[in-house]
Formats: sequence, C-alpha cells, structure tokens
Amino acid sequence: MNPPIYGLMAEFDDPTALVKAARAAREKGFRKLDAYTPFPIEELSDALHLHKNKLPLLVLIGGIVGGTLGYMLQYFVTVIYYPINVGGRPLHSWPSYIIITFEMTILFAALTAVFGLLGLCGLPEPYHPTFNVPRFAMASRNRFFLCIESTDPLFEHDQTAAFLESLEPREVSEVAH
Amino acid sequence: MSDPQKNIDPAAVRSALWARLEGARGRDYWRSLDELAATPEFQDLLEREFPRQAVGWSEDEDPVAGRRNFLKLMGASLALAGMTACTRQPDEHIMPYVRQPENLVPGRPLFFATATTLNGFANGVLVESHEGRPTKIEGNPGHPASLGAADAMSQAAVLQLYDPDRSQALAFNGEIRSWGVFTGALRDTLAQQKAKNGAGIRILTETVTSPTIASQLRTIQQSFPASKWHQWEPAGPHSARAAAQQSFGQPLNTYYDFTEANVVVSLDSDFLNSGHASLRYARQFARRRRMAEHHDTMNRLYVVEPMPTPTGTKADHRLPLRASDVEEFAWALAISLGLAEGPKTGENNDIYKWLGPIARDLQNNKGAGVVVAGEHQPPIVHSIAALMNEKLGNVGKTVFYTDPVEANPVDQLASLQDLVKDLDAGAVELLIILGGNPVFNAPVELGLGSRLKKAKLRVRLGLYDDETSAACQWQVPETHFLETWGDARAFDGTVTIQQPLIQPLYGGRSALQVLQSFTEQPEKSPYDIVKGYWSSQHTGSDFEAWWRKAVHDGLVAGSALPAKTAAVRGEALSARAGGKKLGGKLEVVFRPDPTIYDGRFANNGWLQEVPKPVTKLTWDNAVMLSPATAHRLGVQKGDMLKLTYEGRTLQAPVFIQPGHVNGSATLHLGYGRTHGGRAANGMGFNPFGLRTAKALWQDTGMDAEKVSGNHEFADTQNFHNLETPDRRHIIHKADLADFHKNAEAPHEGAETPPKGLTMYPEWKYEGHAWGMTIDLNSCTGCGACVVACQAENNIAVVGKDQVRRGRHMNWLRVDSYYQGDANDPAIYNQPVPCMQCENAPCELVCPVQATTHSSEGLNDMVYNRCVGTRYCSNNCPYKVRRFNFFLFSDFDTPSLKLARNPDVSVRSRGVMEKCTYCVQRINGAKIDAEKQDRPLHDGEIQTACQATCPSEAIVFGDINDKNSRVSKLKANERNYSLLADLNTRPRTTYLATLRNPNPEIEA
Amino acid sequence: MSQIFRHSTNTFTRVLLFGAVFILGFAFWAVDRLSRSDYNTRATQSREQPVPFSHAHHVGGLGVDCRYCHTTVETSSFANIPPTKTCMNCHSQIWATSPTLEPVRESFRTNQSIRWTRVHDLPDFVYFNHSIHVNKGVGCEVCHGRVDRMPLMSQSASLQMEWCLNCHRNPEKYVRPREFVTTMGYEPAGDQEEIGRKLVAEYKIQDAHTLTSCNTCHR
Amino acid sequence: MADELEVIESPSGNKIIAPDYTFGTVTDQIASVVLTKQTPIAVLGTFTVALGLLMTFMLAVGLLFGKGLGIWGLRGPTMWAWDITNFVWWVGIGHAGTLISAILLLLNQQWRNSINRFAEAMTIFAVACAGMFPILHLGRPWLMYWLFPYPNTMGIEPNFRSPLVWDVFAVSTYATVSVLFWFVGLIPDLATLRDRAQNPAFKVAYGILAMGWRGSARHWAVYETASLLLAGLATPLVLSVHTVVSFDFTVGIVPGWHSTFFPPYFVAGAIYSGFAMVLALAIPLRSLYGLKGLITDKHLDNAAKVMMATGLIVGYSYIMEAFAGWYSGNVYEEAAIWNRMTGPYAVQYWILITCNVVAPNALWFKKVRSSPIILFIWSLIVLLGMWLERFVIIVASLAQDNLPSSWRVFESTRWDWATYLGTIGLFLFLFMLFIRLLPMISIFEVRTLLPQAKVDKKESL
Repeated sequence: MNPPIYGLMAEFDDPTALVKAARAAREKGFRKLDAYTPFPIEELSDALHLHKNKLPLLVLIGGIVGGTLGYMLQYFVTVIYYPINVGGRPLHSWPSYIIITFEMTILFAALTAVFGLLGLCGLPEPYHPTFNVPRFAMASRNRFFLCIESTDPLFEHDQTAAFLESLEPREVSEVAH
Repeated sequence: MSDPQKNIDPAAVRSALWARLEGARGRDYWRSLDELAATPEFQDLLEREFPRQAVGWSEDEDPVAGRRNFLKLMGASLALAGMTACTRQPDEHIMPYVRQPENLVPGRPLFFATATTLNGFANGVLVESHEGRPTKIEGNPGHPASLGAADAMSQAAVLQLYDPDRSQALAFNGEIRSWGVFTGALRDTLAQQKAKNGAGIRILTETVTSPTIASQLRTIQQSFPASKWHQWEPAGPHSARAAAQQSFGQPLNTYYDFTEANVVVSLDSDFLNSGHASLRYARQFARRRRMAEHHDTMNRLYVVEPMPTPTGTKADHRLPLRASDVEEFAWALAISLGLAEGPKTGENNDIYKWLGPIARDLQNNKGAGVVVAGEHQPPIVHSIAALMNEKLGNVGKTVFYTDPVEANPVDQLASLQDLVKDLDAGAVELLIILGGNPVFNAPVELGLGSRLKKAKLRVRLGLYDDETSAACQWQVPETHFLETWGDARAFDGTVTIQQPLIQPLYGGRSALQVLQSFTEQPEKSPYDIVKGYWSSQHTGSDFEAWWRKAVHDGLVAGSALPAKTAAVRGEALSARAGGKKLGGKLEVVFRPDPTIYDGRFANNGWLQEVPKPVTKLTWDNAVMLSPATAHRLGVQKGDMLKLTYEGRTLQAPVFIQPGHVNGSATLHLGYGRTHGGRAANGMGFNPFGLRTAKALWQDTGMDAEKVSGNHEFADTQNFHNLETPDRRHIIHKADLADFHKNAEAPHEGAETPPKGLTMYPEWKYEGHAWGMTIDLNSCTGCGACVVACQAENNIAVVGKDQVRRGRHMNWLRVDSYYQGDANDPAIYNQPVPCMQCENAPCELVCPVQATTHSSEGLNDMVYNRCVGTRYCSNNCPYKVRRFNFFLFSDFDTPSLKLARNPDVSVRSRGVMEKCTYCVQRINGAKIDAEKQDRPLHDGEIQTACQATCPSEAIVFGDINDKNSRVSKLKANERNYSLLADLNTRPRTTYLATLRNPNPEIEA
Repeated sequence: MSQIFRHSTNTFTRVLLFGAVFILGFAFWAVDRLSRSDYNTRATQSREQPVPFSHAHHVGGLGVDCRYCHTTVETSSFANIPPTKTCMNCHSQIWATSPTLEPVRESFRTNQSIRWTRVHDLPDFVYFNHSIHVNKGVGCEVCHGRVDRMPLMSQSASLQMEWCLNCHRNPEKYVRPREFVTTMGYEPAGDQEEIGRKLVAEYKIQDAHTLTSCNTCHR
Repeated sequence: MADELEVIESPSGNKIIAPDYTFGTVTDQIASVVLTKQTPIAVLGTFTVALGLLMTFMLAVGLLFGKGLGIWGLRGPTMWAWDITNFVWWVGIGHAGTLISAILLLLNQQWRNSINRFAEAMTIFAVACAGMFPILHLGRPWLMYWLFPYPNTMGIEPNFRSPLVWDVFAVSTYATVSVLFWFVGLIPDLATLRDRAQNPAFKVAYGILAMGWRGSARHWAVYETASLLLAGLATPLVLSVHTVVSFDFTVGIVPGWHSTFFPPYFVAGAIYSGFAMVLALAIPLRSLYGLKGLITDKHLDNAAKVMMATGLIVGYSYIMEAFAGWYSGNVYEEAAIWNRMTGPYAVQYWILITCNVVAPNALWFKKVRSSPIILFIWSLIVLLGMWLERFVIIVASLAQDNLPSSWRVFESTRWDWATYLGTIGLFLFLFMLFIRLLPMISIFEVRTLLPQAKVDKKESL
C-alpha cells in the first residue's frame, strides 16, 4: 500500500484543456477535486459547479448592521445621551444623520466582504499540500492544474492516475501531505 | 456682581491684604494657580505640552525681536487649564490667610472708589479687587465727571499698574541706591538751600489740582521763599486758560451742560471723547438723541474740525475746516449773529457757506444752545465762543463758569520757558521733576534734554525710567495711583480722595512723599499726609465719619466749585486775523493721540491695541491726509513723507483719512518713544520733533515731499464706503424728519424673514432669554467698551505684526463705515460684539460641540473643548470669533498674572474665543439672586461694555421680561438685526441711527 | 517548488489575523478603564500635608460642624480653608505645645500662611460655586464623601465631567433638606426620589437643560 | 526552476494590449520590475527629490506643532486657506483609482485591467496625504481623537451635524475600503511573486501576504463575487466622498460656498484631477519600465477622453456658478462672484479658468490625445488648475464675505509652501516604494486580456 497522499494532480497547457479535463472528471463521478489556474476562468466554475456561495448574503447583513448602528449611535448621542441645542436645530435632525449612516453601511459591508472572502476560502493558508508539487509554482504563471483528492470515495491511486493520464496532461504528479 | 459699594473700612481690609502680599508680591493668593505656575511640576507640564519655543514667534511672525517676549508678557496666564484636562494635574497648594480680614470673603470681589487723573483732572472710578488684586476699573456712578462711565485710558490703568516695565528701583545715574542715600542727599542739598531761601530750588510738575499737594507746595514756598514751582503739561488746556484771562480778566474754568442744549456748535472741539468731562458730556448729549418715543426730538450738532473725531462722526452737519481757519469761522459766525463787525465772506467759501442757517438756529434756541470752543484752538476762538454764549443767553443754562480747578492756573508755556531761562543762567541747583516727561514732550526748540543737565542736582519722580529720567541723576520710582493715597479735583472742582488698593508692587514713593521730605516730618506716610490735610480743612464735628464717607463714596460731597457769573470784556476780541493762506504749503495739526494721549500710555498694550476711533489704527501714528491732498502729493497709504516745518524735518508714513480737511496734515502725539518701555519704543514717529511753542497745536507753512520707503500699518479695518444705496443694509439710518413721517424709513429695503419661515420647529426659551441692543444713534465710537471687554475677559494682547495679519483678539470691535464723497463723507460707528444668534451658524459646524446654545439663548463657547478647526469663524457672518494662532496668553510674568479676572478662563494656544455677554457676570448675579430666593431685577446684570459706555448706547437684559429696558428697546421702531436676511436671528440688535439736519442747509 | 512554510503557519496566521480584532478591543477597553481609574482621578489618595489634620477626629470625633472652619461655603464660590486664627481659637489652649501643631503656631507667630496641599482640585476651566450648591441642598457628603471617616483628607469622587452630569441631569436623586447639608451619613426619611422631587420644586432648582448648558460650569 | 524570464517590449498598436504576449511573458515582464530589473536612474532621482521634500514636510510639521498655526498665513477672516485647499485637492486626486477599479469594472471596461493597480495605489497615497490636513490644520492637533465618537469621561460626543464629522467618517471609510479593495486585488499577484521570487526573504514576505493563495477554482469563484461586491460598494462610496467634502462648503453660509450644485461639480472636478494624476504617472512609468505594450496609447487616449468629459462638466459648473450668483439677485452672492473675477484673487481665478475650461478643449483633437508628451504637460496643467480652483473657492469667498468691515487679503508664508510641497514629497515617496515592491500592473487581470485566455467552447466539451 502506498503512503497516504493528498491527491493526484495533472498539469495542462491551456485553459480549454483544463476545463475539458475537469468536465471529464466530474462525469467520471469524482467530487473531491479542484483546479488551479493563474486567472479566474468562468467555464471552469461551471464545470466544477462552483457558482453558489454565501458571500452576497453576508455582505447584505453586514451592510444592514452597519447602517443601523450608525443611525442609532447618532440618535442616541443627540437625543438621549446629551440633548443640547446646537444652532437652533431640532435634537433629532435626521437629515444630518444620513451621511454617517451611509458611510457606516458601506464600511461594514466592505469589511464583511473581505473577511467573508478569507473565511469562505479558508485563508490564510500559507501551507498547502499542493505546494509540494514542484511544478505547481507555474499555477501562478501559465499552467493549469487539476487535482483529484485522495479523500474522494472513488479515489484509487493507480486507476485515478491512469484516468488522469487519459486526459493527456503534460504530466501527472502525486501531491504529498 | 455684588453691590459695588460695600460699606466697610477699606483701610482695615487693606492692611490685612498688605500683610498677605508682603514679600509674596501677591503670588501666593488663594486660587493658587499663579503660584502653581512657578512650581517645577507645572513647568515640566509646560515643557511637555508646550515646548519652550512654542511660546516664541517665528521670524515670519515678528521681525522685531525685542518686542516678542514682551507681547506674551502682556497677555494672560493660567492658560494651560485647557491642556491639562486629560493629564493628571500636579499638586496645587492653598495658602489661607493667617488672620482673615473681616468683610473679605475669598472668591468674592470687593469694590473701592478712587479716581484716575488726566492733566490733573479727576475722573471718579470704582476698582474691582479680587483678594487684594485690582483687576477692573469702572466708572463711579456717584461722580459728576464719570456718572458711571469710564474711558479707555482710565480702564487701562490696571494694566499700567502691573506693567513689568515700570521703574522698579531707586537709581542714581542708573545705579541702584538705597532710600537712605537718597533722602540723605536730598536733605544735604535742602540744608544748603535753606541758607539762600531755596533760591536754587525748582520744582517742575504737571498740572496740579490736588489740594494736598498744593498745600505742600505752599508750605515749601514759605520755608523756601526763593524757590520756584513750574508746571508743564504738553496737552493741557493752555489756550482755554489764556482765553479766560483775556476774556474775563481773571482765571476761570468753563464747563457745559448739554441736557438742555438743542443746538450745539463745536469749533474743533472733540467734547464727546476728550477733555475733562467728556464722559459726562457724552452721556448728556446722547440722552438728547435717545428717541424712546417715535415723536421725540433730537438735538442738532454742528461740528467744524480738520480731522474726523468721534464728535465729528455724530455731527448732523460736519464741516471739514483747517484748524487755522476755525478762528475765521468763529469770527464769521459772531458777525452773522451780529456780535461783531466785518465781512461775512472770504476766499474759502467753506467757511461761510452755512453761517446763516447756523446763526438762525442758534438765535431760535437762545438759552438752549451752546458754542463749544476746542481746547486746541487759540484763545481768541474761546473768547468769541464765550461772547456768543453770553449774548445768546446760554451762560447759566448750558455754559457755566467757576473759579479755576487747578491749584495754580499759570501759563504753563511761560512757566517752562522761565525755567529754561534759569537753567541757562545756571541758577538751578536742585531740580525736582514730579511725573510728566518734559524731555520728551516739551516744545522742541527748548531742547530740554540737554538744557536740564545745567541743573546741579536733578531728581526725577516717575512711573517709568524714561527720556526725562535719562536726563536726571536720581530716578525715583513713582507709586501708581492705585498703590497710594492722594486727592484730585474734577472738571467742576469736585474733590476725590484717592485710596490705594494694593501695596506698591515695586516699592516707590508718591509725589506727596517727595514733597514731604522738604518739611519737618519727612517720613510722614501718604495716608497721614492726605488725612492730615483734610482734617485741617474739616470744619464741624466727627471728622472720622466725614472721612469714611468721603473715601467710600469716592468724592467729597459739596466740594464742587460754585458757578460764577462773568462777562466777556470788550477788549477781549482783538483784531480779526482773517482766513489763513496756505501758499502751496501744508497746515500742520498736532493733537494728542486718541488712545496713548501725549505718550504717557505708550507702554500700555491695551491702549496700543484698541483700534483708534475713526482711523482703526493700532500701534502707530501717521500723517493724516485727506484723499485729495494725498493725491496732490502723489502718495498712497503707507508711503513715507518728509515733513519740514521751521527748519526741522521728520519722516513719517501717510495714512489717508476720508473726511480729513484738504491741505492739512494731522499728527498725533505720543509715539516715537525711545525710553518708553518694550511696547512703546520704536512704535510710530515723534511729532514733538516738529512741535514748537509757536505751534503747540497748529500752524501753516509745513512742507511735505514724498521720499522712498513704505510703512506697514496695523489697522483693523480698511476704509469701506457703503454702496449707495447700502444694499447690505449694515447701517440703518434716516433723517429725523423722514423718520417722523414714516417709522419704517430707516429700514427702507431691508428684509427680515418672518419668524415662521423655517423648516425647523421653534426652540422655546423659558426662563431668562438674554439679549442686547446697541443704539447707533448714541454710539460715538470712542472704544471704551473695547478696553472694558479686554480687561473683563482676560483678552490677550498680540502685538503689531499679529494685528497686521488680522489676528487681533478683541471680542468687541467698533466698525466705522463711510458714505458719500470720500473727502467729506458721513461716518457711522457700529460696535459689533457676538450676536448670540438663535440659529447660530457657528454651532452647527463645530465638530466637537465646543460651541452650543445655552437654555437662556447664549451662544456658549467652551474653550477647553475646542480643538481649533476654525470652521465656526468661517461660518460666522459677523466675524466676531477670535482665534489663538499662537500662545498669545502670558505664562511667565508674575505681575501680569495679578491683573487677571479669576472668573474667566484664560485661553491657550489653538482655541477659538468670543464674546459671551460676560456670562461670568450673568451667572454670578443669578447665583446671588437664587441664594436670596428672589428674581433677578432688570439692570442688575451689566455687561462690561454696557457698564462703561459713556453714551449708554449698549443695553443688556432679559427679553422674556416684557418690562425690561432691552425688551422695550427691541420694540422700538428703530430696532433692527444686522444681516437679518440670513435668518440667524441675532439676540444682539441695533437701533437705527438718525440725522437731524438743518432743513435750510439740506435744501 | 517546495513548501515555504510549515504546516503550523496556517493556524498561526489565522489566529494572528482574526485575533487582531480582539486585541484592539481589549486595548481600547483597558484605556477606558484607566481613564476612569482612581489612579487617574486621584480619588481615595490622600496627600502629604504640613499638618496631619484629621477630619475624622474633628468632625467624626468632636462633631465640629463643617462651617465652623469653612466659613465662606455658604456665601462664596470658594469654601475657604480656615485661617490659622481659626485653628488657634482652640489650639492656643488644647494641645498648645504639641509638636505636630508647631507649624500652626509658627504660622501664627510669623504671619506666614500654612502651605496646605489641595485635595479637591478641579481643572481651572471649571467654575464650581460652593455657595449655590449648599444653598440648593447639595450635601457636603455628596461630593466630599464621609469626611468624618477620613483621618487624612482624600477625594472620594472622580470629579470627572460625567460625574458632575449625573447630578446636574437629575438633581432629585441627590438633594437633601438644607438643614442636613453638613450632616454626614444622612439618610433620607423615605424615598429619596420623591423627597428629591419635592425639594427640587421647593428650592427652585433649575431644569436639566439649564443645568447641563455649557456655561453653567465653563466660561 | 521557473523558466528564464522572457521580456517583450513591443511597439503597441491601438489596442489595450500589444499582440504576441503570452501568459508567461506578461507575468515575467511585470514581475521582473519588482524582482530583477535595475531601477532606472530617473526613478532613483525622483525618489531622492521626494525624500528631500518629505524632510521639508517633517520640518514644517515640527514647527507647526511647536509654535502653532500662526506660522501659516491663516488670519481672520480667512481661517482656512492652503490647509483645506490641499485637503480637497488630494482627496479629489484620490478619486480616479477607485473609479477605474470599481466603476469601470462594473461597466466591464477591459482597458482598466492594466492601469487599475497603480491607479488604486495612487488613490491610497493621495488619500493618505489628504488625511494629514484635517489633523494638521487643527489648533490643538493632539486632541483630534475628539472628532470620533467613543465612550469618554466628559460625557460629550462629536456633533454629528457638522460636515467636518461627516468628513471624518467619509474619508476614513473611503481610505479603509480602498485599501481593502486594493489588497484583495493584490492577493493573486502576490502569489505570483511568491512563486517567482528567488530571494528567500522575499519569498517569505510575499508568501505571508499572499496568505497561501493558490489559484484554486473554488477560491476564484468566491474571489470574483467579492470583487464585484466591493466594486458595487466602492462606487457609491467614491461618489459620496467628494460630495461630503463639498458639504464642508455648501453647509456653510459663506457667500460663494452656499450653493446646491457643489456635489456634482466637486465629484466631476475630482475625477478630472484624478485622471490627470493617472496620466501624469502612467506616461513616464510606461516608458521608464518599457510597459508600452501593456499601458498602450489606447489607455492614454481613453483616460484623456474621460479627463476632457469631466473637464467640460467642471467648466459648465463655473458658468453655472457665475450665472447662479447673478441670477440669485442676492447681493452677497453677486458680490462674491464679482469679487472672484475682479477682486484680489482675479489672477488665480483667470488662471484656473484657463487651466480647467480652455485647456481641456485641446483634447478634442486626436493629435493631442495621441501625443504622450502633450498629455503629460496637460495633466500637470489640470492639476494646477484644480488646486487653484479650490484655493479660489475657499480663500476668495472667505476673504470678502458678508460684512465689509472684516475683509482682509490673505498672504501665504513659506511654511504654507513647505507643507504643501511636503505632502507631494510624501506622495511620491510612497508611490516609488510601491512600484519597487509590488506589481504596478495587475498581472492576473492582464492575463485575462490575452486571446489564449478564452476557453474554446466546442473544444472544452
């Protein structure tokens, strides 16, 4: 029995080949698989069915929270906490509060967006098995990788390797843990 | 503030205070922050929060190195308060009294009555004292010359008292000596003199009205029969004295009463702002222009003068005439009145154009008119005026004569020349100069500076180690009048006994003491001398009670001189000179400076920095020219002129003053000091350099030529001609007749948005609602209110360069606007304090709520919350906010810290400040009233500016109280808000000004 | 390419990134606490004094009324520190020779003030007026605490603005009948709020809006 | 192990990217600027100058804190002058970046891909410079934290009705969001640098910053959504910022400030000056680093067009301003406008009219737009013009407002200059560091521009 590995990785020359391979792998029934590319590829997301994610909802919530907090803060301070006559304006001069409310909305939404992104991607993650593959450095330049992970129920080292070879990659390599 | 006239024994309190202040030089008073300022911890804090250099001035700001330190001296202290807010404060200490004087409650001010003097004439004042520190001077309502008002100079006396530049040590040729040595030297000389009956003794004083000093001098005269007493006062009423002799054959004192005067003709007299009773006159005059009811009438004022004065700005008809033409005008007027023979015309048509109407006006108001001759006009003008008043039956109604107020009304010029003669003859062995500064201000041709040296022993008693001191061997530091006992007479002879409020800060002697040393008991204290004199005068029982009352009231009841009747002698009116010809040259006019007078106040930061009436100049004098004359000479404001008169020359910068008469140049005296102190030296130029006995006040025949160079003036306002029509509606004005026809006349075209016109709900002001009205019809623009505000609110002095940069700190300013022809415009004064807007634009934009609205409608400014964005100032349409661009307030000079009002925070660097309606006074009064569980009554609270205003133009009060004076005035038809169309809803409003022109002349 | 980082780096960086939020939060909280701490306000800290005067003894023990020494408290903004004379009224007889009282006697002889260290020291831009507070039924105790239990005087309240505001916003919670102003350990006869409201009305104490207007304390 | 770098410096056609680039070549060319290329002398020179100016800035600020605001020319009634002028000027410049990266992204303008990175950097540094002034111009800068709401022992909070507090929120939000947006954009490129860098220290540094980005398809999917969302948020934000800044004036009742069309007018002006700055930076950069193939004349042309369009809007605003002033019949407004044109600041006013109204019209001509040199000079003219615009609005209006008695002419001091030039130094300093340490062009976004990046539909099935 070979040592446990993270998975098997195939390297391709161009996006089209990768997308093709990805489709094939999914049809073959693999689910625990991921692709690595130097730039976002629309079709790849289709191929791997990655379209849904919760980020927009999170951001919406973040925005609403921020806005409400912003307005409440101003209302509380000027009407409840220290009511004082400023320039003969009413204590609750709502038109003046719009701007800060708006800014707080944006701020909170933006923060949620960024931290949400990190969260959903499980970043930061400076160490990742894929980095063990020497040629993987090219994933950030001009190569396209498809990786089938060993945790996939259908994963069986030699057959999976053979399957990957059948997709005519530049080469197939093991991804050690 | 509490009742100004507590009935207590001042002496007792004071002795206790002295005990406290002994040695401590007043640093250890209970609110011991001043003392704190000296502790190392505090210094550290200072270092930490204000690196030393922070207090300095970058070369950008102040090229004149020397002045820098002084200016920060002149400010206020304790300012770090604001800073230390967020820091742990270092330990402070409290030094309680050892034996607390009765009547003295720490934290509550006491008020003492005394008097300031100018040219020897007294002006009654009340001095506010905090734990023995005089901090504020206000008028004494009981005193005839003051009636409760105080002029700028009197109020600034406080700063003079604490001036660190005062002469602080007895010196012989500049070396410090002990008093023993001095009195020794003096005694020896006197012993020698005794032999020759004092033939070598000369005493030179200013004008003396003090009965005590007079009696001392008389005694000296007896023991030293051959000694002589000379008097010299550069800006005194010389010609009035001469005129009295000429007209009546006897020395007489003239004063006026304007309450009954319907028609006033001023022959170059600034009676509303200068002279010995100007405060009284201003009040009487203003009351005749109050217009409480719509159909009230007003008096009518004709002014003939070369240079616009506050009086000129109030004129219904102002005739710019060269000073030397006023005599001709007087003649012509007399002729028109049929009091003299001669032609009613001449070359200069200006002189004659209004004679008929004016004469008729005077005729129609027999006994209800007055002709006022200017102090600076030659005797003949006074005589003619006297004649007119007499023939018009004004004497006894609006004009009064009494025996002279001066102890010895001599011709001072002659007196001085006499002294010079003796000096040249080498007859002077002991010359004693009491006060004054003759070397600086005597007629230039006398060359007193060098001549004095001919006297063997020269002793100088003076507040400052000045030009005269430099020419004397002994410089004896003089005690300030707030430090010693004394007495003086007012314009009508009323006597005030001056009482000290503080132990002499720098030691020193008073004139009384110096003169006393001529007698058997040389060491007698001023208190004993004065009290002694009066007890000797006192007839009737219980002198002590009389004395107590006199001292407490600030005047000796019934000491006013009785009115005399006198008739102008036929020979009084000498030959008529006729209009003066210029012959292509200029007329030179010398006048005392409106704020620093003859130079005696030159080292007083408050007086230097209060914008001078009309010109708005600070820290400077100038050659005042009319636009036309300036054009003729081809000069602009700031260009240098070389003036040549009687072979003497002087270089001075030009200031173009609209309304100044053509062909004449006015020079204000007092500047160009060389030994005046750090604020005085190097400021302006010295007209005394041209002033000869022949031309004490004016003369023709001065040459002026443009020379290279340019001078930067620090004036706080540029000349602004109102657009005609004044579309900004800054000054609401109308002619009396039109106003009578239509009450809305003054507000023609101005729009005030109706109350409802706002999207906001109304703020309700229950309880008090403070408001103010300023009657432009009364305001003379004298600037007394500005100094009052400065004293009351610890406002810093910033110095000439900063003023030039528009960084002056005065919370209250007096704007002047011109209308019409730049050579003969109408001039309007407008005092501008904070408007306390109900819809305050400044509050809205302050990011930290440092300025907000109080429940009583005050626009509060919290210095310690201010971070200094200056947005509020930008958004203030009235520009009444002042910013501390540097650390303007003082942190170092102990003496100046004593001058502070403990009820007002001293502002530090980087914060905004502004008028608060003297909120410290409001709260003080409210607290007192609440403690006694009674409502505040109207007039109980007086803002500093209101309290001091000679013409009662400023009224402050509760506008929720429908019966308060202020509410009534706000209901007056003349009431209007400045820039009302901005809908800021000012609490400070103005009463439109009215002119009462003679219909004949208008037509 | 080979791994640059060890596996542990993952956890490390994550903790660092998301922990930052909490670290900042804590720092902020700490500063806030510190600014309100007794260290900063100097509350409960007694000061070095020239004479170890014990309020506990004079007030608590002998039951001397506050106003016997602080005579101006009802009339002036400043509640005066008694003049040496006041001390000597008794101490010329009692403890007339006690060495601890030497500074007092010296002051009396030499006419030099005793140099007390100020305990209750408001910033100089705050204008507190004792007389009006006392006259409106604010007890000494309310601000100065149980003086009768202080061997050496120390500040009991923070004297910070928010503290002042507590009372200026709802005086009824603190006022007491005038006769009890100097009482230590005063207990309201009944519900404070209720009594308070009555007194506020009776003493004509101004409404909160006026009491919290800036110029009430700052000028 | 990475292939040796292949660098292409091809003359650019009128495309947004030169032909015959490959994934590899774009990557290497951009990465090489940071990793291998020699820094050009010109850049080093500029850097030194920037450093010098930065020192001047330190000096000026030291003196300012030491002595007080008086060292500037400020005075009554012009309590604001250079300080706020600089603030508004910098904030304005700070608009282009986010605009390019956000709005153009939403509008799917592909040409943005190669200029958004350094435009955003420029934005951030400009905002940093701008952010200085609200603090520096305080009388008591050490208390600036009072402008933020926080629980304090004084029981008093900021005044939320004050435009200055709005500023605090708007600008700090804008700064934060810009930084986040910029950093998110950087992550994939940081990964690239991590994988390209030879020096282990750099590897670690970039590695940490890249946070382990590995171009996983799952990540890309979330990443794309995030970018879109951020763009969607940044768009209204960027428009709001200068609107809020304009409120500093419009909320005031100073004649010449108090007018309703300031917001659009200011936003247009901001974009105007922003694009000017983009050009002023892009033109020298691309020739210094031979990036003509990536920042092509097409880019300059587009930028120039945006500049012209906004310039015309600004010009229109001036006309409106004058018209409104006259039409209002309000004596103060009339006077304010008239005073601008004829008063003590007439010179500045007419120069700015020339710079902002006359000059941009030259951009109608293709010749002008296609000459980098002229464009460079033009952008500088525009920057000057926009500074003067703010100066005139602020100083001319304040110097002569409602009451003639308070009128006074403003004079600047040497320290006004030092502070202003100082911030320019700071700006260049930061920018030079940026181009040295980070990819000044978004590599992964440029990759998507390549024809090879298109997935062949039929093939892939």
